[in-house]
Amino acid sequence: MKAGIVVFPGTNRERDMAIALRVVTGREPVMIWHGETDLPDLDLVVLPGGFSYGDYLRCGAMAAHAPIMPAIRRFAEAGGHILGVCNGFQILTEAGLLPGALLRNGALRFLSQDCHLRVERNDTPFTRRWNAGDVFRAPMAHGDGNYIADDATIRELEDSGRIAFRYSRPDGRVDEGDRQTNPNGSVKAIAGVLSANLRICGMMPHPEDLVDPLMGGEDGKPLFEGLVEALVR
Amino acid sequence: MSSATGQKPVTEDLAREFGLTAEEYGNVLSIMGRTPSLTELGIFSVMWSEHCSYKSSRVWLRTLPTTAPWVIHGPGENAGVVDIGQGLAAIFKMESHNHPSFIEPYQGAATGVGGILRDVFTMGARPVANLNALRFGSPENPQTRRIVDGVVRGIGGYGNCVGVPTVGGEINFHPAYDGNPLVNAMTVGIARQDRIFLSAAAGIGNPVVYVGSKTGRDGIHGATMSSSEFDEDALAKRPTVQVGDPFVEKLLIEACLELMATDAIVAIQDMGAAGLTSSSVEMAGKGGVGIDLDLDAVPQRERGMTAYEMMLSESQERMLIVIHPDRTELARAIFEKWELDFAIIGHLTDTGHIVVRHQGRVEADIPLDPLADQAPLYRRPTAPSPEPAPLGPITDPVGIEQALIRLIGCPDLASRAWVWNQYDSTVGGQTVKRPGAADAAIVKVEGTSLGLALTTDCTPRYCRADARQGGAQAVAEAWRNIVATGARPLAVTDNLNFGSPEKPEVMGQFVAAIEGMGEACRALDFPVVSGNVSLYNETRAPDGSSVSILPTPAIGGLGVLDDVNRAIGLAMPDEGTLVLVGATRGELGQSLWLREIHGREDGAPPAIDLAAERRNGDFVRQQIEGGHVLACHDVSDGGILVALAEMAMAGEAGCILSAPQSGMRPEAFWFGEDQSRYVVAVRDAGAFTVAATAAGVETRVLGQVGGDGLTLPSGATISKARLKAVNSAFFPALMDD
Amino acid sequence: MKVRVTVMLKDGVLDPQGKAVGHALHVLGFGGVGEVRIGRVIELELDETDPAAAREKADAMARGLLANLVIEDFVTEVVA
Amino acid sequence: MKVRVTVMLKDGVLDPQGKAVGHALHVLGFGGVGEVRIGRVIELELDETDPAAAREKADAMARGLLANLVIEDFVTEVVA
Ligand SMILES: Nc1ncnc2c1ncn2[C@@H]1O[C@H](COP(=O)(O)OP(=O)(O)O)[C@@H](O)[C@H]1O
Ligand SMILES: [Mg+2]
Repeated sequence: MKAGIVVFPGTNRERDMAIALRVVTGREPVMIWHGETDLPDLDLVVLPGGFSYGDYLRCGAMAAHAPIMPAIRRFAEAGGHILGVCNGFQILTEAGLLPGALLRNGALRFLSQDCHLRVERNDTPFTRRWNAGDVFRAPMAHGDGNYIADDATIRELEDSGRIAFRYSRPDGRVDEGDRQTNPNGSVKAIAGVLSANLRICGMMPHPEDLVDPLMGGEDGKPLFEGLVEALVR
Repeated sequence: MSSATGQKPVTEDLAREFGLTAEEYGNVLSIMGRTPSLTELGIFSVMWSEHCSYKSSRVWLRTLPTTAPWVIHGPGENAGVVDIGQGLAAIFKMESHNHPSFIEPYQGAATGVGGILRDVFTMGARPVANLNALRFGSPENPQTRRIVDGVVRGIGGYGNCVGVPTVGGEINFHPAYDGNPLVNAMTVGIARQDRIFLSAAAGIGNPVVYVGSKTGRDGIHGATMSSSEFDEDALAKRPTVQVGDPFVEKLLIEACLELMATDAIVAIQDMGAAGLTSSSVEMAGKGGVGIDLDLDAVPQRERGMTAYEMMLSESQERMLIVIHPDRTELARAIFEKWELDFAIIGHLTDTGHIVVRHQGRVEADIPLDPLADQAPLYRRPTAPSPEPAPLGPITDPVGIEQALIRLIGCPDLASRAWVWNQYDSTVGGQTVKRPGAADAAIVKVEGTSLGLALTTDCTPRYCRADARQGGAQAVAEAWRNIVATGARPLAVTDNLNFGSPEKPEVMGQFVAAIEGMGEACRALDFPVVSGNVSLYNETRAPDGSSVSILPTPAIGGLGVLDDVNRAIGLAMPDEGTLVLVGATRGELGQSLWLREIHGREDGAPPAIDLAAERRNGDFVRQQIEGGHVLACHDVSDGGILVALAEMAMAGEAGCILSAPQSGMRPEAFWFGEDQSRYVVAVRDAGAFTVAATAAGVETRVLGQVGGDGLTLPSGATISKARLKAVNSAFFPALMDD
Repeated sequence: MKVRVTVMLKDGVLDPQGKAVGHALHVLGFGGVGEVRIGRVIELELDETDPAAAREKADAMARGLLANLVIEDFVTEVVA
Repeated sequence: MKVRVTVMLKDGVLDPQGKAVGHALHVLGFGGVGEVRIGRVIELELDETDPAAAREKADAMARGLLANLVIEDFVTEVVA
């Protein structure tokens, strides 16, 4: 699998993402500078976490207009696979490649803690290594992860199965109103969403930071392994 | 030479306003041979401020041990540098931002983090971890909540954005910090040993380059203010607050590291306190060269800035670089790629002077040697503190169970999760032990088998009772916290926070604390490689007198694990025997038990036997290295029972405890704060105790891992759910969250 | 010409910040406070002399970057 | 009565957000943009019928909570 990681000014989890991709693919992902206007030949484009442009104005707003974005849009239109994590998710929503928006966390504080994610379907390249209903642990680290969209959009996401992950209890129960298990207050406890063609996935927590038992576990690894399985040509 | 039009005439009165004494001003006149210009006076006043010149502390700091075979650069550079093996170096330092954090907690703390990061990456290191040592006023003080909120947000806001994980620290509350919180930030970075950058300028004619953010009128006279006594007036000195821009700092880190991979740099220095002045004076002074600056070339954020303002501005996120002349275009291209300002603002000369030009006028022309050599140096009078009265007989009014509950819920022991959950502790993907998981945070060195063990420690109440013991204890506790993870302690950085050095009793505390630190550093082969001094931490009492903070020599410790996979944490494992390492006499003087149960801060702090410290620690580390230890936690605030409760709360299991040491009151055994002790969980207690005896180390079996709570010798069990509920209540209640 | 763009969350989008400020005002003893909404103002110095042109430009900037129309509304006004 | 409190950084205080947004607008091709400053608006629904009293109340709230007077200035106005 040929993966590329897009680096914007202020991106800071590109190294974490590179480690995770290296662990599963055995090869070094390409780093793509935001100022480029073309993408190399890739199977997967990753928008990693961080604070692009300082997260000033709105998280991801300025990065969504970076010179590389038209090329990413073209890649998406051609059916390319894109993973956006944390700031990457915010950028994808700001760019309109995924629906909805991410507001300040409900408690108005940055949250850096482990959370549990329930896998909503397993027939996507991002989730195929799990079973629907499986729960895995992932660190979250964000100030603006409170997912929101208008009612019609949420209904459409639900109806078409475009919710990839929800915040849940370790046993898989979801409780939107519970701050312990839906820490940032996301509507319907949504932690990750998919594009209509299921090839673009955005999520707030960081599976890439849990791919090594030394760092506390390998809970995030199936996501990357699944991508390799699905995308290797 | 005339000073710029419209500026204040320079007089002795003005010099005094700038913080210079009459005598110091006399020296300025004799060095200059004339009345200095306003800009020159500004330069003298900041360079001779306590903050930049260490005039009250220098003679004492020299007494600290600073060398070891693994020390590459000790104090004197921007940060300390130690050899961690495999051709790599750890570069680290701690620095205070106390006064700014009182005036504007968010920005004060944020810019404190920014400043210490620059001290570390300026030497060529990629920052890999941040820690912070915080002291706040009483939780009852209505100001405390605002300050805690701002400081924690500020530290997180800056560190999270630059993408350096915040992995540890410490927090105390005490009314002595009511008007003067302490915010000490520490950064650790990694560099290749053959690519370490220093600040001594060299090469007559070489260009001097300014990079980073533009200069504004921020924080002018910050350096002198942070050295002057702190009172209500400080709140009126406001408009000069510096605002940090962590986004620019992130770009600056990447751009500097990119430039450092080339051969362009001769010398580099961040612009810290007193910005352009101290960076240019220090770089030229260390290199024994002169420097000419052309302020017209300085990137400016505001119109009409004077030379005085530019030289004294403390705008953040700026660096000064002496560069090889044929590499300037290469350097410019790198900084332009990262969208940062880049300007050649001067060059090195053979005059031995700093010459500052602005709009066709020489605004300053000062010989550098006397500016450095004749900087004031004071051996201020000291007065001994009274010996603490012996504690005398003491009773236990509440019993063990009640006392434990009160202790683990008290401000100094309550869970810090509310705080560290606001800090990104995993960015970088190398955090092996996050906050709360081990006595020291463990960060893997990417691409190697190495791990760093990092901690900050100080027990100010011990220091107030006996500064010498307290100084030694702070060093020993840092050493112990590193040992408890299985790492080899290498070196420390310090942040010496004290009251006014003009008070003999404060100077006495300062000198005694340094003596104690020095003794411990020598005994433990744990040299000081960098540090910072913050004096004049005073607040004004309603009656007009000024009150000093508790003496607070915060210690930042660094250790290394050759094989990071061997690091252990403090969480109770699911099996094993709990063994206490180290002797217990049941010392309750200055203990948290005494404070929380009796409301007394009395008695002598626990004595510390540095030979036993070393013996116990070396033994524990060897046992961990041998794979014989499942978990380890040092015994500190609150004593053995608190240590056990912390292990249980962090782990899945509880424990069943045996009877306390006979011949000792139970509260003294369970809550005494005797030093040099560890609680370990081991699979084979027999082998462990035999090995200990052979090493001359005292041990004692405390009980067995098991159950779902702490089962006391009486048979009563305190459930883990209850422990956790009590332990985690304090911060949310304080912060109304 | 100076233009001000004021960006507020759309009606119906929950504003936790506004709610928190409302609560804090109440705790501080300020009574009689109803709904509190928090938004952003962006003041732009524009190289324009015609107010209509300046507003138009600001509108374009707001649509393009300054506001996220999925959740926010904006108003532009020339202030000087 | 609805009152609007506008809070901006004091002159001379660095505005990292404004700086970054100014830069982004430039990159997006919006020319002729000078200084950009970013602030906050707080809209308060107050239980008052007298505009002067409402403003006074809002001023007190701004001083007490809404603005950080160390680095920010504020303006209050009655909007409805
Ligand atoms: N300001 C802080 N920032 C991050 N972590 C902190 C902070 N204060 C305390 N911690 C973490 O909380 C845990 C407990 O702190 P402390 O009681 O000081 O530990 P110890 O007594 O072992 O030195 C440690 O992991 C420490 O690093
Ligand atoms: Mg400690």
